[in-house]
Amino acid sequence: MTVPRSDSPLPAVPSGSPASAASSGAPGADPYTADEMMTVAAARRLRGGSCFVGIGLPSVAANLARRTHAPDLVLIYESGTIGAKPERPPLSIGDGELAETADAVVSVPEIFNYWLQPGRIGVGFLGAAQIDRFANINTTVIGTYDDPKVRLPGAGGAPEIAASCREVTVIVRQSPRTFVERVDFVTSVGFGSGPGDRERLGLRGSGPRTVITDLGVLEPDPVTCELVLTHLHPGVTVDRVRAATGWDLAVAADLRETEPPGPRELAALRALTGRQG
Amino acid sequence: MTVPRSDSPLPAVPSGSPASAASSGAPGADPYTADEMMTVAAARRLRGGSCFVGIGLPSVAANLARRTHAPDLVLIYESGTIGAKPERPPLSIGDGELAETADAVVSVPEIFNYWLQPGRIGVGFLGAAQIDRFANINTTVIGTYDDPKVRLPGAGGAPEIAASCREVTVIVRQSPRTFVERVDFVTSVGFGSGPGDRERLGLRGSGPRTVITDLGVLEPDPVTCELVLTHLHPGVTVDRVRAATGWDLAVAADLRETEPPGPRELAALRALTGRQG
Amino acid sequence: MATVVPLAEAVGNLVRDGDSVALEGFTHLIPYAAGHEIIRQGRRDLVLIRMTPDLIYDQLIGMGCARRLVFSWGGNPGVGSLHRFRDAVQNHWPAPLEIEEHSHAGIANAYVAGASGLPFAVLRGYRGTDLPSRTPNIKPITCPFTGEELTAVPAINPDVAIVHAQRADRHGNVQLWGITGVQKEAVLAARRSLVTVEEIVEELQPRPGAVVLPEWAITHVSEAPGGSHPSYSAGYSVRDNGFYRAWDGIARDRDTFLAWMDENVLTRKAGR
Amino acid sequence: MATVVPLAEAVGNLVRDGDSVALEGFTHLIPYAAGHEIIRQGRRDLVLIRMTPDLIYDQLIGMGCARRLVFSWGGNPGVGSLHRFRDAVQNHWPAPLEIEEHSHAGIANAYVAGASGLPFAVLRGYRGTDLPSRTPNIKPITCPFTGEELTAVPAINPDVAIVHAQRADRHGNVQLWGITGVQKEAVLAARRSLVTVEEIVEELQPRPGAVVLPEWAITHVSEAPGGSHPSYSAGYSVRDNGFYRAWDGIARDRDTFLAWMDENVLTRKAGR
Repeated sequence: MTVPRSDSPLPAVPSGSPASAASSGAPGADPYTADEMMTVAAARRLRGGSCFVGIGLPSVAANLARRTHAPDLVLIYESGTIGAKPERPPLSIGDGELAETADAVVSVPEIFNYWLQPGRIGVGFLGAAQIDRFANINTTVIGTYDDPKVRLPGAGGAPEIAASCREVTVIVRQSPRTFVERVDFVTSVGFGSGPGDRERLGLRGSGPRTVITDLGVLEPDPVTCELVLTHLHPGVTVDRVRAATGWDLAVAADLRETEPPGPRELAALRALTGRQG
Repeated sequence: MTVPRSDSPLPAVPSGSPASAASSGAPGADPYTADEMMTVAAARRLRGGSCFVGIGLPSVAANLARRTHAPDLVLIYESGTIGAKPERPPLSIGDGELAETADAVVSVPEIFNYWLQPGRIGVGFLGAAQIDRFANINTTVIGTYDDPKVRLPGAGGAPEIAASCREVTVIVRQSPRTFVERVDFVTSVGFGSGPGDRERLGLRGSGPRTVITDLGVLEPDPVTCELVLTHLHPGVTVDRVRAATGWDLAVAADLRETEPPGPRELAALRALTGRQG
Repeated sequence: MATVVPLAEAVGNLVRDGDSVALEGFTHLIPYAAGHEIIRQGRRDLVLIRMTPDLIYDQLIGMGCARRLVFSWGGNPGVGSLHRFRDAVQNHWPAPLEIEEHSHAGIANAYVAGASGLPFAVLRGYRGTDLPSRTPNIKPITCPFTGEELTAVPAINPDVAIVHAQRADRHGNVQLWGITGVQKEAVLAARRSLVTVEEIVEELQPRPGAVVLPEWAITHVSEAPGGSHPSYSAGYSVRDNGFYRAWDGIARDRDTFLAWMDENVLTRKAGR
Repeated sequence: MATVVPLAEAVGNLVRDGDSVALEGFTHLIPYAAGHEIIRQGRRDLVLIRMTPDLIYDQLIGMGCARRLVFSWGGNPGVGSLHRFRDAVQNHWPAPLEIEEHSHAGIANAYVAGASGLPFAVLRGYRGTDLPSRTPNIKPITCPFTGEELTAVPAINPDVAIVHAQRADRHGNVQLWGITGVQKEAVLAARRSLVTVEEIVEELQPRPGAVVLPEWAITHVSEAPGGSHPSYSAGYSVRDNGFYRAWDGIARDRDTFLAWMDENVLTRKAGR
């Protein structure tokens, strides 16, 4: 396979290389990795309000947003911390700093019942092991349930985050193993099998609005609910994204290029992750 | 009517008078009121464990028990205070001292759901405006519901206290207006219409075990579930109790006399209520 | 996003004729000042919701603000009856009062359902009592696993919830402690909410037993020092038991009641 | 009525082969010491319940204590997979492991129902996912008021719940703070319970954010300082993120795992 493994970051794309020259512009601008582009692009989508943060990539991006353009963003973790302001993204969703810096710490039943379930929270921010054409997410098993090829961690808070947040942002590295025609297991519902399914199921949030990858940005077509490529990250081609997608990916008529990470964004991100620029 | 009004205490029964000479014994022993006898008799029934305390008479008796023979009695109020140790019985079930002296203070939903409902609490201690042959309690209306003679405060915590505590003690002044053949409104279930009703209704506590009045003590017959007079307070006659009961009251074969309040009990009670001896 | 505004403005913005309004506070932190402001603004046809309607609801009912009362215990705690409530129920004065009557456990769970975005709550409650025959929205529900029959009550989602708390910060984050009752649930269940506070401080300090309501879950915060009198705000005031006892005499008679309200509530408007 | 006893005695009294056992602690206050004692005592056929089975369940599963796992997220938080859990599911080593899989919201509510003496809980959850097709005890339930279809899960009432807390007093009253997770619910839902604590103190001092479990709601309390390592006990220790990362290497290989357990858990028995 030529696609990167989903658990290893892509190599850095140096500024001026064919991959990013078109947009990063200024000579001497910091080189950045595809993961950094992905994280910055995801952070930009968080504009304010409240965000129910999954662990891993979502947590880094949400913390980056709070450090840059969205200082009032309210971070909510399923461990029960509301308004956490960690100095560094936590390794687990229950690190002590989350509780120490939170506006309020509530029990786990309360965070799901009083805060998530009623649709009080603006953005649900999720990762995925597989995602399909209709933005359904699998974090349970690769292969069959009874005899899995890979047993993944499972649902956690994701099914109800995907159901109840007013909208959902997904952040996931793109590859044909990850972007599949149909997920092996629906852990969290995107648009089910298409238009009207969320309403039929009684899911009250509007579902995934944005899927941000290391290659670009996908958004659901407002009519068909199918994911469509709407942005390419600098230096990435449509062919490369289509090769990394397990279905016949539609491309938006007005396909745009993502603004590359600015110096302030990169500095803030690297301060968070501890990576040297 | 010759019976006392249910909201006015009986006059004190002086020691040595026909009403109490038989049992109070020692000349010069403190005189005490019928209400004091009732409260002391009720307190004696609380031996330890936990008690969900209604406001008013139950609260005084429960606090008296904790001051005398049951120092480890855990008092639980519907305001959410667990293990309150008030210096004086509170006027309301939400007085500040309850929270300040409690082992834990929880929300009102929690006190009902996590503590009362599962049957964790030993004794439910209730008052009544009316009580009937099967120890059903009315605190809702006298007369008809739509055009009541007297609109009473209503249910409060009582229906679920009566349903879920492992057993229930009722404290109520006795009169034919209060002890009625059938309550005008079943606010809280005692034994319903008789044996088997609690089980049919799915009520998990064993129901009222003792009804303590200003005249004596009534207990349900283990077979018929009907309240039976088992103790007379000193100086009270069976005829007087029957005259104060709105149904044909059964009397236990081994009817006994209540031990009068001891000096330590009276002193503790008066310290609680602020009454001079 | 909470905005901090004066009490009269907050009540004016939030409470409309015909609204369902829950003023909560379980014997502690009862929002009297806000209730008085509703009376002064002359609201009518309110559906008043409260586990323990006490003097403030006696006042609202006696002043003709309510058409319906949803409650579980309506008395003057430790003293006796609410005479204005009784007069409305028994004699329809000053107006008929519909009542919807529950147990504490029932209303508490209805608020929990409301705060949780669920249409109903399940409890072991009411069974064998006469309440379901008088309160139609108490229904049986069967456990899909055991077949056991339990009780369901519909969620309470008031148009407006009003509670009193000790403190807020300038952003409108609210902190209350002591007996915290059902206030969090009432605020989270409501479409709009007002929290009156003893004081607005620069920063909330963590306190044992404190409940914090973040500002983005609240509509308005208003400073109302002493706003829970004659109930109390732990750390700021003590319960005025004398007033609770005195109310029995004030409220027993219609004219005495009206005179008291005129002198102590209505004509205080200008002073605020 | 809690009794304070040594850890080995508490586990010996409470945990029997075949029991359903919930060790809770949501990333914080995870009762590792108690889990290790279960392993040392050689318990078998346990039904292990836990929202987030992490390293301690990886260890229990890898040592063959479990026949079934009820869970909602089984991973090494921030690191990756639980290799012993995966090996049991994928390869039945050291024994087949039945799994009953939920979402966090589902298990949290199942504990709430268990703590509340209800046979089931209702939530907006699972709908449209493949979980109900694999977990038969997730069922639809219809609101008796609105007709809306929601989801029911049966109550969880473990035979034994085990949690770790910062402090207890000599009577066995327990105090925990920080991220308090689902521990209160697990203890109150269980038939028997054990709380291990960092220290036993003369008197519990009120603390912001603290949950207090009164001694009469607990079976045993055992002192186990450091008993939450490599998770943490706020105020006493910090999370050993290095160990969580190292575990990935230790647990990946069966022999390395067994050697580590032998050296670090089994042979420490005498030392206690």
